[in-house]
Amino acid sequence: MTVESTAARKPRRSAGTKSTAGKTTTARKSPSTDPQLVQLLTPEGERVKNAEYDEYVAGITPDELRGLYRDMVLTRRFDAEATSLQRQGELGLWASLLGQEAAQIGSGRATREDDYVFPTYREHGVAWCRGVDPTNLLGMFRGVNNGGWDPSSNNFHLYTIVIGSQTLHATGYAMGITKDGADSAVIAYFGDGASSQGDVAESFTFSAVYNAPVVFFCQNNQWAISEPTEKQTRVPLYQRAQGFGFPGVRVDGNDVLACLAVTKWALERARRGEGPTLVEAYTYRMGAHTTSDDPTKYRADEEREAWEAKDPILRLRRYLEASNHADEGFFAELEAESEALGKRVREAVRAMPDPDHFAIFENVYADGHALVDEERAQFAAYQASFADEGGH
Amino acid sequence: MTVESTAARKPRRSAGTKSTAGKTTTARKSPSTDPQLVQLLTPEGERVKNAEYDEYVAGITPDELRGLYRDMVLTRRFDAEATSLQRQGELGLWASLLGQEAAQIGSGRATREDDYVFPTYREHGVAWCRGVDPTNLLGMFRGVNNGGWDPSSNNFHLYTIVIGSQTLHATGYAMGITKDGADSAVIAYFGDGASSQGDVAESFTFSAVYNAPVVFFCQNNQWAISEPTEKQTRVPLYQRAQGFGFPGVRVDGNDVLACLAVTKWALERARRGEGPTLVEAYTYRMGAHTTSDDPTKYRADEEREAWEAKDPILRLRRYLEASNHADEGFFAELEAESEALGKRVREAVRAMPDPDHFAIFENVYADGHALVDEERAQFAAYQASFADEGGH
Amino acid sequence: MAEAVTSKAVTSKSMALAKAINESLRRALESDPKVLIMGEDVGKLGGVFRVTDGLQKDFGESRVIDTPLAESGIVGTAIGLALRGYRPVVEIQFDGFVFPAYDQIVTQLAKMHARSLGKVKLPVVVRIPYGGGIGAVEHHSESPEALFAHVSGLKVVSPSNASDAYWMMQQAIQSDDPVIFFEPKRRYWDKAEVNTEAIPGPLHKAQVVREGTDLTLVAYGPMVKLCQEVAAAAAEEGKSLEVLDLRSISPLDFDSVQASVEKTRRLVVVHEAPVFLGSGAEIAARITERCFYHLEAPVLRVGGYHAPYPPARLEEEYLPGLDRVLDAVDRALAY
Amino acid sequence: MAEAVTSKAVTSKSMALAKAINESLRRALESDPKVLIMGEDVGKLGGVFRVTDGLQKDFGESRVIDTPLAESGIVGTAIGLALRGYRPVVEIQFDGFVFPAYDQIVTQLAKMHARSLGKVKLPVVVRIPYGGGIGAVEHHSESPEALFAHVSGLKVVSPSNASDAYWMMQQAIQSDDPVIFFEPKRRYWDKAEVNTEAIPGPLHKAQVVREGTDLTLVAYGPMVKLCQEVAAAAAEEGKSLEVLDLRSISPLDFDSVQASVEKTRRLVVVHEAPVFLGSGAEIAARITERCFYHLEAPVLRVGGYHAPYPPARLEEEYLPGLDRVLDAVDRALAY
Ligand SMILES: Cc1ncc(C[n+]2csc(CCOP(=O)(O)OP(=O)(O)O)c2C)c(N)n1
Ligand SMILES: Cc1ncc(C[n+]2csc(CCOP(=O)(O)OP(=O)(O)O)c2C)c(N)n1
Ligand SMILES: [Mg+2]
Ligand SMILES: [Mg+2]
Repeated sequence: MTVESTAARKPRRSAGTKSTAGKTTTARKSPSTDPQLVQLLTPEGERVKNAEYDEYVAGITPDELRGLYRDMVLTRRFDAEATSLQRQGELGLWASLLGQEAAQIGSGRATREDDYVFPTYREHGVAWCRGVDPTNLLGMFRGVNNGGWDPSSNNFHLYTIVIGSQTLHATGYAMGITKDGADSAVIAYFGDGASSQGDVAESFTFSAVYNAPVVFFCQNNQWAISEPTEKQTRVPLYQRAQGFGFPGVRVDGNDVLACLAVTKWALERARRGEGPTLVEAYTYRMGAHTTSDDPTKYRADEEREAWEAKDPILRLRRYLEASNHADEGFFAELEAESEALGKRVREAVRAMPDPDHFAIFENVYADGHALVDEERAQFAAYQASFADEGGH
Repeated sequence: MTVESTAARKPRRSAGTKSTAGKTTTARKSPSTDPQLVQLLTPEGERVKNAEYDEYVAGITPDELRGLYRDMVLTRRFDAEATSLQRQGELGLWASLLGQEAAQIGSGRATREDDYVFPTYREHGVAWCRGVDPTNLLGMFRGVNNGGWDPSSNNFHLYTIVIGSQTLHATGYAMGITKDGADSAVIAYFGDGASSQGDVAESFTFSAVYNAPVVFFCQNNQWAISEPTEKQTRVPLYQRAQGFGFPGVRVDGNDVLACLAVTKWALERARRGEGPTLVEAYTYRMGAHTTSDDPTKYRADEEREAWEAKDPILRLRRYLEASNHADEGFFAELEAESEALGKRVREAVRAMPDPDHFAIFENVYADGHALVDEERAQFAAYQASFADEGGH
Repeated sequence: MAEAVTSKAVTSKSMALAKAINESLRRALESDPKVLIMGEDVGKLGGVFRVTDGLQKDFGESRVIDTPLAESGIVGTAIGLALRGYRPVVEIQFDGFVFPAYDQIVTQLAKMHARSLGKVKLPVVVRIPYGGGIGAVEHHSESPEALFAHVSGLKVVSPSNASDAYWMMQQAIQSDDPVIFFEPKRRYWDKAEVNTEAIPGPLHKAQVVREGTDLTLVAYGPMVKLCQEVAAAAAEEGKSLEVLDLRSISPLDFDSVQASVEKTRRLVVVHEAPVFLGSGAEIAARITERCFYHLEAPVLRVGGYHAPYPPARLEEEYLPGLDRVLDAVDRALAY
Repeated sequence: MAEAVTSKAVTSKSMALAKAINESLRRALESDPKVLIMGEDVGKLGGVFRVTDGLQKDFGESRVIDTPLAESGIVGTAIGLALRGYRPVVEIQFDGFVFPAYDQIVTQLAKMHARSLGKVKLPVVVRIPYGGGIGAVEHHSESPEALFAHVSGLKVVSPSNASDAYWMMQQAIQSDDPVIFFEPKRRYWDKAEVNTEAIPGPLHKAQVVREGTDLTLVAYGPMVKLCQEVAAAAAEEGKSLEVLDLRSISPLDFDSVQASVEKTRRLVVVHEAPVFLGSGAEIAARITERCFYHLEAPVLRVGGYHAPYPPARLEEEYLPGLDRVLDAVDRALAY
């Protein structure tokens, strides 16, 4: 019964896990060959037919297709700008969405204005689709606030950092929609790592029992910081839903069309009163977890390289070009627009003022609190004492 | 958008739930006709063949069958005694297992001595199988301790009252077995209500990822206090496992042979390194939730009556009689043994001394704690002051 | 009860504390369609203490909601409902079962208003029957109020009598802040006059429930009644004790405590929760600072020990009782 | 560091605090095959602060375990492993992420020993990098120690320097009680001499880190260094401050605090956690009781405000700093 004798048992699973733990990608199914993966655009930009989901993008116009492309390009540009602003010390941290543009733009564009979105901390592309000014997202990463935009302006909730919590808020919000007799829907984002949190399971239970109109949109980007998805589950995540009594589907998360179609389908189910759906967008976190992270400690370059071939932007560009839906002028104009966005964000961040010191005491309570008032007064007196004496 | 307009939406599910919520049993599938339900003995006591699970009870002897019967009868007798001791004021509370004897004896007898059991607060029958003296179980219900038996004496953990927590302890223990290279297994009990707790989902995740040798044994007794199972799930609970990557099976929880067979199968899977299994024992809580509860507030008598026909003890008795495995003498002797057990429990409870006052300060820490020592000393001085002065 | 300035005999009736909360919830459900009741067994059963008795029958399953057995889920979905404009009143069945919801309460419920720079309001009431003295099994007798009062963004209150229970619940539901509402379960059956028309004083104001001159006893929830008994017993010995019912633990009405202590010059704080880092610690620290030159004796505290709540047959020794409080009173007076 | 009675120069080396914990964990893994390391990203990555760097490589995946992303699961399975005879050291990635595990910690880890009448021992260490000052986003800078110290059955400690970090971790792992081990994350990179052969003093004993006569400063974890700086600054003004490093918050070494206060007659407690119901409240209450006739001034407290930990650009105002502590010192001396 010593620790050394562990090997004697050799459960098949542990062995398997060990060999794939972030070392190679060989054990993983390629998304484009997995029969369970809904795909409408191949990595090469070819449109493939899908009996079930084609109808949800059937009427899409070239203009809308270019719109999706533009969304992805501008989101990536914004994201890159934020990363470089972090390097320059203008932001304390940045969580890049690089590689997940299709999952976010596809699903984000599937939402209706009256729908409500509950993001994690990485849904910059979804925020873009909801019309949130990207510079608003930077406040918390710069450290001037902890969020601070008005969620009700765009029906885009604050970023939630504690993993999984927002799935319950989404479920409650969706229960409220039902009570109101409205036909809006809710979409809750979370990651592959988050799937392990008890809160996420509880949100599955509540939404199923109350038949709440909520779509759980899991971006399986293969990593939770340094842990590969195998540390969270031994079967594909979309299957989790079934045991709670609602459907789950795995979509190619690097295919913006497929993400749009599948999310539309799921949102429409919700509107029709058919309850929750789990969408697993199979994608890849191309960058570090955040700017504080160093992925070379735990994953091989080859993995990233393999996913580069599936780039979400490249694939839509190929399709646009092949189908003559976009010309040189469009791409050039977009390039200019990107630059302008980068510049605007850069300037906006640099101009962002530090918060007033008294902000510490603001908005702790909606109806006030005697202790906060007392401490604010003490703080004011203390601050004033420096004005008088010039401090110690 | 008023609350009244809720009806406008009419999700199909809510409507369905409403009609079955504890009012009638019509909407529920009868366990004996559900094709998914593993059954080896019909309510009428007929042995039915089962290709998958027969082998696990193939060698069972008449003596062992009588043993199962005896276990169930004595457990029920003990349980009834405890209920009446509560009525007499000897216990503060009792959680009766009435109706769940087959689920508990079948699964309990499937365990090996070196296996480890994590119960809820209702596993009196499992405790019996593990050799825990039944009077030991009564201490916490009498209020003289909060458990207090030595779990390692019988590999039977303390009762866990906070719903679902023990499933994680079971998983951790099972992970330890793997590390030790042993081939023991763990069985964790929980209820249909508990299935909603985040901890239970996390235990599914951990056990799957580490391929831990644990059997999750859910006694779906149809009720979590006043809430029917429909308030916890909209699909059968055994299906929950699949989405976590391990098998789930529903067994007739009033059929002791089936419970024995299915649990043996699951424990052997665990021993072979095949990881966790979920067993849902479909049964019924014949009594109140606890002696504090009044089920007439929320469920109809007819439901209980319907389940009486499926009584676990009656069905084994019919089988024993029909197959001539037990004679009058056996039943008479068992009746006498029951009486003796009742008497012994009654006497033991009445003789149970109140704990010493200083027990408050005992075992708070294994290595001691200055504040506890200080408070103990103050308490002693305070107590002593009454001896001196005769108190206020 | 908070200063009832007017009262018509006809609107006042004797009610048990549990019933007063029930009536208060009923009134809230009637007057605001956004109010919801959620929790385990709150619907058909009416709660294990019958506090929500009859409400589902009268307001339907859409307003009075039996939830799955998952406390984090209950609070988490209540937050979502509040974001949608509802005012959920959630029940945690017993004190010891609030901890699975602790993350949602501390990290989300308490902080979302600040996180949104005031844009989001979460008018959620979390009802928790708490405290001991009812001979229950483990986890059914705890007093975790300090674990919530330490957390900014939450308000924490506890009524001691039926009238306060009625009115404080009205005010908690009307508050735009999350309120943790600790109900003294062993007083659920205690009756008092409740005037449902009286205009109550502020939710977070303490109340002198007995005037005295020699020493101040501060308590809240279940211990107020005990302190009144202590004061009565002490009076027989010629000692005049003032009893202050805090009613609110966050914010805590230090002004009222200070005013009383400036008069009596001695203070004993009583609560069921463990003394170490219990709310008495904060009261002692702050009142000592405010009344340093007034205090004739250190602030003494009577409460639970640094040990898990004991089995029922020991709870009488564990809980503050008449003699233990009197002992502290004597010690304080002996300085 | 706890009184190092012997020291050979050869066994002492300068180490950052994070590295000292790393070395201590390594030594524990080497000397006891039952010791396990568990947590999110503790394996291949070596933890987000690199505290477990290299341990999985050297001790394997069976001893150094990357867990699913679920804190309740981490602590809950650690309890199970402890029941099986293991001694898990679990990491919670940041202070603000401990709350999903709060139920398992408070209800199971803390109480199971008592529940079993002493039959079960749970030697589990829960490591939590805590506190602010590193410019992080929300939930990465909290100081929740009072929420654990109030709970009996747990021991709560926090080292302030590399040497203590090394030895206190050894002692925490050897303890048969659950220990919540708060690591002052902003001191992770601070170096100090660590003598890996010194025989340490008791884990729960406070340490005078600077002697003084006019006032006692009590702190632990990240605030000890600040208090030393305060004492140095005050010395320049001719004030002699004694600095006491508590090291342990539960149990709390009141004897050492009392001894110091009986000498200096004035006490200021400093912690990052909010003042209201923070550990300073207990220290103030208890020391006032113990030293009522010695204190020339009320015990003053410097800590966080009753507000959520603010965004990074405000943390300097929120956290106790040199001037704020000096201000409290001046106020205490002015009595
Ligand atoms: C409750 C909690 N535990 C730990 C963390 C620290 N943490 C931040 S992100 C992260 C990984 C999340 O992985 P995943 O859910 O896959 O989302 P991704 O970052 O890949 O988008 C961790 C562990 C946290 N934020 N909250
Ligand atoms: C975390 C938690 N919440 C609430 C309770 C109160 N409670 C005790 S038993 C129970 C119902 C449990 O139902 P189930 O899991 O089906 O088990 P059963 O009682 O039917 O055996 C509830 C809600 C608890 N013990 N723990
Ligand atoms: Mg991920
Ligand atoms: Mg049940």
